[in-house]
Amino acid sequence: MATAVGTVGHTHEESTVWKWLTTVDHKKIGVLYLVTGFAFFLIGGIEAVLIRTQLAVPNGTVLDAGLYNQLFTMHALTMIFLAIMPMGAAFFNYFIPLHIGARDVAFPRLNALSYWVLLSGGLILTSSFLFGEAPDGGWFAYAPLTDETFSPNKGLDFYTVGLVVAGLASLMSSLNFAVTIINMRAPGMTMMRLPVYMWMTFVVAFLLILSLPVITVALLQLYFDRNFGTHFFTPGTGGDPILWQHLFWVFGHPEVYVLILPSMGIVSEVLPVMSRKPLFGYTAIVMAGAAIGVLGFGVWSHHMYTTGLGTVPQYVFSASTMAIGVPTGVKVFNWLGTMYGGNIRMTTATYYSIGFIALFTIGGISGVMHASPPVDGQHQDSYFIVAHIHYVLFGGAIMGIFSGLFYWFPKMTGRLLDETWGKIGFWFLFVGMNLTFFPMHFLGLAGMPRRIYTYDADLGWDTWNFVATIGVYILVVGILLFMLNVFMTLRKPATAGDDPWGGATLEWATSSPPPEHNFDVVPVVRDRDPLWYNRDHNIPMPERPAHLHIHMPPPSYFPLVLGIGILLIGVGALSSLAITALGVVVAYYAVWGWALEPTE
Amino acid sequence: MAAAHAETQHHTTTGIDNRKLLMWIFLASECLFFGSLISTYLIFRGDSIVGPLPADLLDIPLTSTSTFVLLMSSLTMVLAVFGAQHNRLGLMKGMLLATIVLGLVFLGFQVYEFRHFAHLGLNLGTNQFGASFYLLTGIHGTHVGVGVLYLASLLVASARRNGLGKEAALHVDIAGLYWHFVDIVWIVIFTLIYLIP
Amino acid sequence: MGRSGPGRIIAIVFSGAVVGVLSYLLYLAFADSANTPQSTWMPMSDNTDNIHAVYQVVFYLAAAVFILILFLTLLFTLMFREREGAVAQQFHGNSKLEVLLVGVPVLIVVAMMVPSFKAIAQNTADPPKGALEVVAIGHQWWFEFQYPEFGITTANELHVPAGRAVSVTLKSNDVIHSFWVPQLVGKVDMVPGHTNHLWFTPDTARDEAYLAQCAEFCGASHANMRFRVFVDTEAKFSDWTKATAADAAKPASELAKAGEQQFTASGCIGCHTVKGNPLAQGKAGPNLTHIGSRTTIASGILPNSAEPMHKWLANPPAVKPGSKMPNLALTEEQIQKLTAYLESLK
Amino acid sequence: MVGHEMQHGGEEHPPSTIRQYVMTGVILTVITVVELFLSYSSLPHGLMVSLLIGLSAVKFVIVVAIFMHLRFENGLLTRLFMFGLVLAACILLALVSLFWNDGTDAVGGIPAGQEQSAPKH
Ligand code: HEA
Ligand code: HEA
Ligand code: HEC
Ligand code: CUA
Ligand SMILES: [Cu+2]
Repeated sequence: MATAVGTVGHTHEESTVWKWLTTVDHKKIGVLYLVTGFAFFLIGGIEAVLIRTQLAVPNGTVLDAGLYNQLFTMHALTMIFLAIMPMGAAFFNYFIPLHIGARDVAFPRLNALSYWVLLSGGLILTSSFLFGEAPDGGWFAYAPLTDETFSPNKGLDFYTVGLVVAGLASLMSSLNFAVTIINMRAPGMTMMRLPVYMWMTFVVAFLLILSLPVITVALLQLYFDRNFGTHFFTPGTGGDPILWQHLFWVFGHPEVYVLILPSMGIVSEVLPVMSRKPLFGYTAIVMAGAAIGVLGFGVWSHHMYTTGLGTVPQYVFSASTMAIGVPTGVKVFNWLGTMYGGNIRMTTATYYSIGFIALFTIGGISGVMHASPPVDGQHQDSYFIVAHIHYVLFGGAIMGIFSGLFYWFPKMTGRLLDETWGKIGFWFLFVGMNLTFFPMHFLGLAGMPRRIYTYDADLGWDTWNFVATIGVYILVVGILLFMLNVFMTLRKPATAGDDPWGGATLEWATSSPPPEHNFDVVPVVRDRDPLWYNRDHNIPMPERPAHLHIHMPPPSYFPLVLGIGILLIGVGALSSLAITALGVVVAYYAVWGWALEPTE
Repeated sequence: MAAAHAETQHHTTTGIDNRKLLMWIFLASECLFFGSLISTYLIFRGDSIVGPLPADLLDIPLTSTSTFVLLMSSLTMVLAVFGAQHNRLGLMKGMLLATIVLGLVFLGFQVYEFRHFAHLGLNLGTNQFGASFYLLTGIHGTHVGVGVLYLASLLVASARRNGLGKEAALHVDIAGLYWHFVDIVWIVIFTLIYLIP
Repeated sequence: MGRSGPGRIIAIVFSGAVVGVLSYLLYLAFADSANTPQSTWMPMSDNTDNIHAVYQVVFYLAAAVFILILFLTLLFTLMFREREGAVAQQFHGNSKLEVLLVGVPVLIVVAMMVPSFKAIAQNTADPPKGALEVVAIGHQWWFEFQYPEFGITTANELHVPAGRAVSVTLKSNDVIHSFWVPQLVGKVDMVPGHTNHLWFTPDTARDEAYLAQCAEFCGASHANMRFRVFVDTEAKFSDWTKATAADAAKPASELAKAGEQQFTASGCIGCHTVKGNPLAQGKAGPNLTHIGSRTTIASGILPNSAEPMHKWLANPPAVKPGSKMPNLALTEEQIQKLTAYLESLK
Repeated sequence: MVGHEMQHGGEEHPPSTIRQYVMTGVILTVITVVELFLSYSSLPHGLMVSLLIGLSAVKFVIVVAIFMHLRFENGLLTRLFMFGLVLAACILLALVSLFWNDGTDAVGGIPAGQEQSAPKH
């Protein structure tokens, strides 16, 4: 093991690969998450391209029914659990300590473990394609279709095991982030001085901590139904498929806020900096975020209006669902208020943030439309829903993530992404996205159900389906342009400087990329926008002391070993007990090593 | 776990130790976990189409005994924490051992109960009662088992030392939080499943 | 375009024009889509009238929010984009405005909620007395319809009289399906182990069928699980019930007669019922008593005539992936006989 | 949840003698015995259930407050834990009432042998 790492004298004995495998540095782990998330985004995107190609014309013949069903299921799972959540976690990892003025997260090794476990979950899920048995029951896997009677192959076992493992990873990282934000703040960084992005992270962490256990129980029960003869979700001995739906959506709805809140946080960072003025209504935005988090637990049955929920529950859940539009509206208006009166620098990051406002609003109001149960009777399981989810997920979550990528790329690499190509890419994504997903509103209105691999020509659905397919190819170009941009930029010298945007938050007070210990001197925070406060009050940056004695936790391979143990346990749950037993042994060994390993 | 995590020793914003905070938030998460399992059990109350039903099987005197055992293990656990905090190494070790033993006795009762029920014809797949009962109490039992391992590791680790620092006390303290939580979950389970007819 | 004076007016007009034109084009596209065969915006019963009343409120309110936010976003982008010498105004918020920004959405939400609640109450109320009772059972991947009142069991084509309430009891035989006739009734799921209900009163009789489709993902052929609803006049409906309640027609042609035998010989009787044929009592597949008078076969994915029937019998899973009717490896000759027989079952 | 800073917890201190802990243990045992007694008694069902739930809530609180010494800790921990606990309780109540007042004539609950799944004609 390497010695304690200060600023000086890194011991470079290990190979680069080994360094990445054993790292406990939150920034490196953040990069791992980002790369992994983006790779899965491409996989999910390719699945989407196949789906759209099949649907381009009536009676398409590109895919058969079975493959189509696997693809849309895996598309959703990949995008939600393996692309957006990891990319969100990537920024969390990288920027929580930088934003709150800490040297690392509270539990660096746990952080590394989270990443390896997430990767294991992703590999388990995705490897199902290799066996030709990918899950095919839709991402919410409604029983009893997913029971072993109707889905006898292994697909749904990959689903249960993969999601439990990925969920474990999210639980661990969320616990870590929650503790970090509560406990590791720099002097003066009170909760009400936290950057909005940190607040959204905080809410997301709690959403996950409190909703993941519910889905874990549901997945366990499904696993038992499929493998141990129970009937939780099948009528066989008195079970009830509706229970699955409740448990899934008790998790599922908070989950959608897990996907959107990080992007809302990013937009709340980018807009003030680019408008060169403080965020409009900080307290309101924070409160709205918390309100969304709390309300988000009380609306789950809006996914179940058509199941025969009964009159009173329909009243209750439609009221609570619509009510969520109010705090969300507060956010939208406050972003507009932030732009108002500004001197907005039109960078690519700004483009994406403004795009976010427009597109997310479209998705949000279609959400409020189907919050009305009678209307949902016409929307549910139609393409109107598909339009809604992609406006909030692509127009919202992905747009926000791209905004963050352009905004923080210089901090992470010391290099500014090319603005011209960035903007061209933005227009491809913006136009492509609208061309793909807006027509789905029309299709929904014309009564096209979702999850159909084929449709007839005489239903008036062909034009808009064709347009939507054109749209996705434009999206592909946009994504390729972005990748090219990153690739070209990484080959150029690092010239961005520490603070290219004139940022307000602490990450801009350190070098780009930041040193392993983040800050030479942990800054004292006097205001919500600490750097602007210091600038306006002529408070100089603290001097770098002549002797730095900062002990950072040494790298450790135990997280990786424990991750492998958990992967083996998961693989064993899909194949044989022997592998699980091996996994338990490996994990137990790793836990001991972990506990006894010196951390100084 | 056993040894010190120096990585998290430094001063914290709230003055609460990171690991303690982590444990408490984790326990909040566990509330939801057991909440969902208990919900399942309650929802399926009376939904079993074929027997055996709870009334045919549940043996209240027996389970009261094991409940008492678990309750006492909470007492010994708290005394172990007390010992650790007041630098009474012997008390701590003894009480940890007692807790472990009581935990094992509880598990023994549970194994006996499961085998007995299986003998009387209740399996996972028999009816809703079987499925939700075994899942809930089984997962609780797993928690007890993990707790036993956790405490045993602490005991082994403390055997190598003869003094106790604040750090070690904290480890026992945190393990205690976990142990007590598993105990209060049982309090709820015992009332809802066994006592309420 | 600037933040004061004429520049500001140009910005406002420009943004207004862009958003206005965009909204108008979108409106045209929506209107166009509302005019398609399976449209959800063509209420033809009391149930969908109730829905439509809410839908319009919700739709236009949503449109208003859409237009407003898009307009403001575009306007602020134009007005406040970076410019030489400009200075950003430093303010942190505005409490009065915040209250307004909470108040207005609350009003919008209430305006959506009130009609929604009304429609929920209407559509989940008990059906009126004297409603026609229908039991609809979802199967992978076809719909079974029973009329207890008339002793009828049929599949995939529902006949109802205009002006009389139809009360549908929804069940499922395997996985979850959903009963949805966009122009007649909003969807309600068919959940195994549960019994759901819905009811609607069709406005007027028409010859053309209402298109409908299973709306809950139910496995391989979810896309191929469609059905039709015929709204008949009272007289036509009563003729239909009489004809459908009767035993199957006896095959007339030689070929058809041979087909009847083949029907037994090939084991079709194990899965299909043909009323009047004591051997054919199977329940796994649709009741074929009057298959010949239906307009479509295989849950609405093929028109009903000799050629598609031939195609179906030759290899059902090829027509409908995963179909629970196996490929029975029938010879060309057998298929011809069977087709003749089935088409004669008027 | 974490609206403002909490530097130090309450003024009270955890029990400082073994005796106090043992006493707590005794109280818990007594409550358990009372509960047991109740469950065999012939009180009206509703009353008995409320009493039992009430008593086990008391036990719950005692263990959390004293054995887990939450009472003597920083109030933040209480709030964090209570948030999870209350949420779990709310969801439990909501789910159970949704199922017990199910509007769809669920088959579950019908006496054994009557109807299993959708009738097969
Ligand atoms: C990022 C993810 C995300 C987000 C943020 C949301 C946000 C919302 N969603 Fe959505 N939703 C999904 C992802 C998301 N959803 C997914 C993936 C599904 C489908 C799952 C599946 O079936 O596969 C789904 C499905 C779904 C349904 C079920 C549809 C069905 O299957 O029948 C409903 C029903 O109520 C709904 C409602 C809402 C509402 C009311 C919001 C609100 O939070 C939106 C609030 C935002 C606004 C309202 C806009 C801004 C506000 C203003 C400008 C103020 C003024 C406006 C008003 C007062 C109206 N969503
Ligand atoms: C985060 C979530 C997310 C994201 C980002 C997307 C992105 C996209 N989605 Fe997806 N989608 C869902 C979540 C998401 N989706 C969910 C939850 C469902 C419901 C599933 C269900 O019913 O269970 C769904 C369902 C869904 C459907 C409905 C399927 C059906 O019901 O039958 C469709 C159909 O068009 C679709 C299309 C698309 C498209 C075209 C994109 C595009 O935006 C994708 C754009 C990305 C790319 C185009 C990638 C670029 C790729 C390259 C550049 C490759 C080249 C590189 C190499 C070869 C190295 N999605
Ligand atoms: C194993 C059971 C089984 C057997 C044997 C079987 N069928 Fe079927 N049949 C079905 C099922 C199930 C369907 C519904 C398929 C669907 O629509 O997805 C069906 C559908 C049909 C249909 C279309 C009905 C409709 O409502 O549109 C016809 C016609 C038909 N079968 C004829 C036959 C003939 C002729 C034979 C014998 C040669 C036969 N079936 C043998 C199960 C069977
Ligand atoms: Cu039946 Cu979809
Ligand atoms: Cu939702």
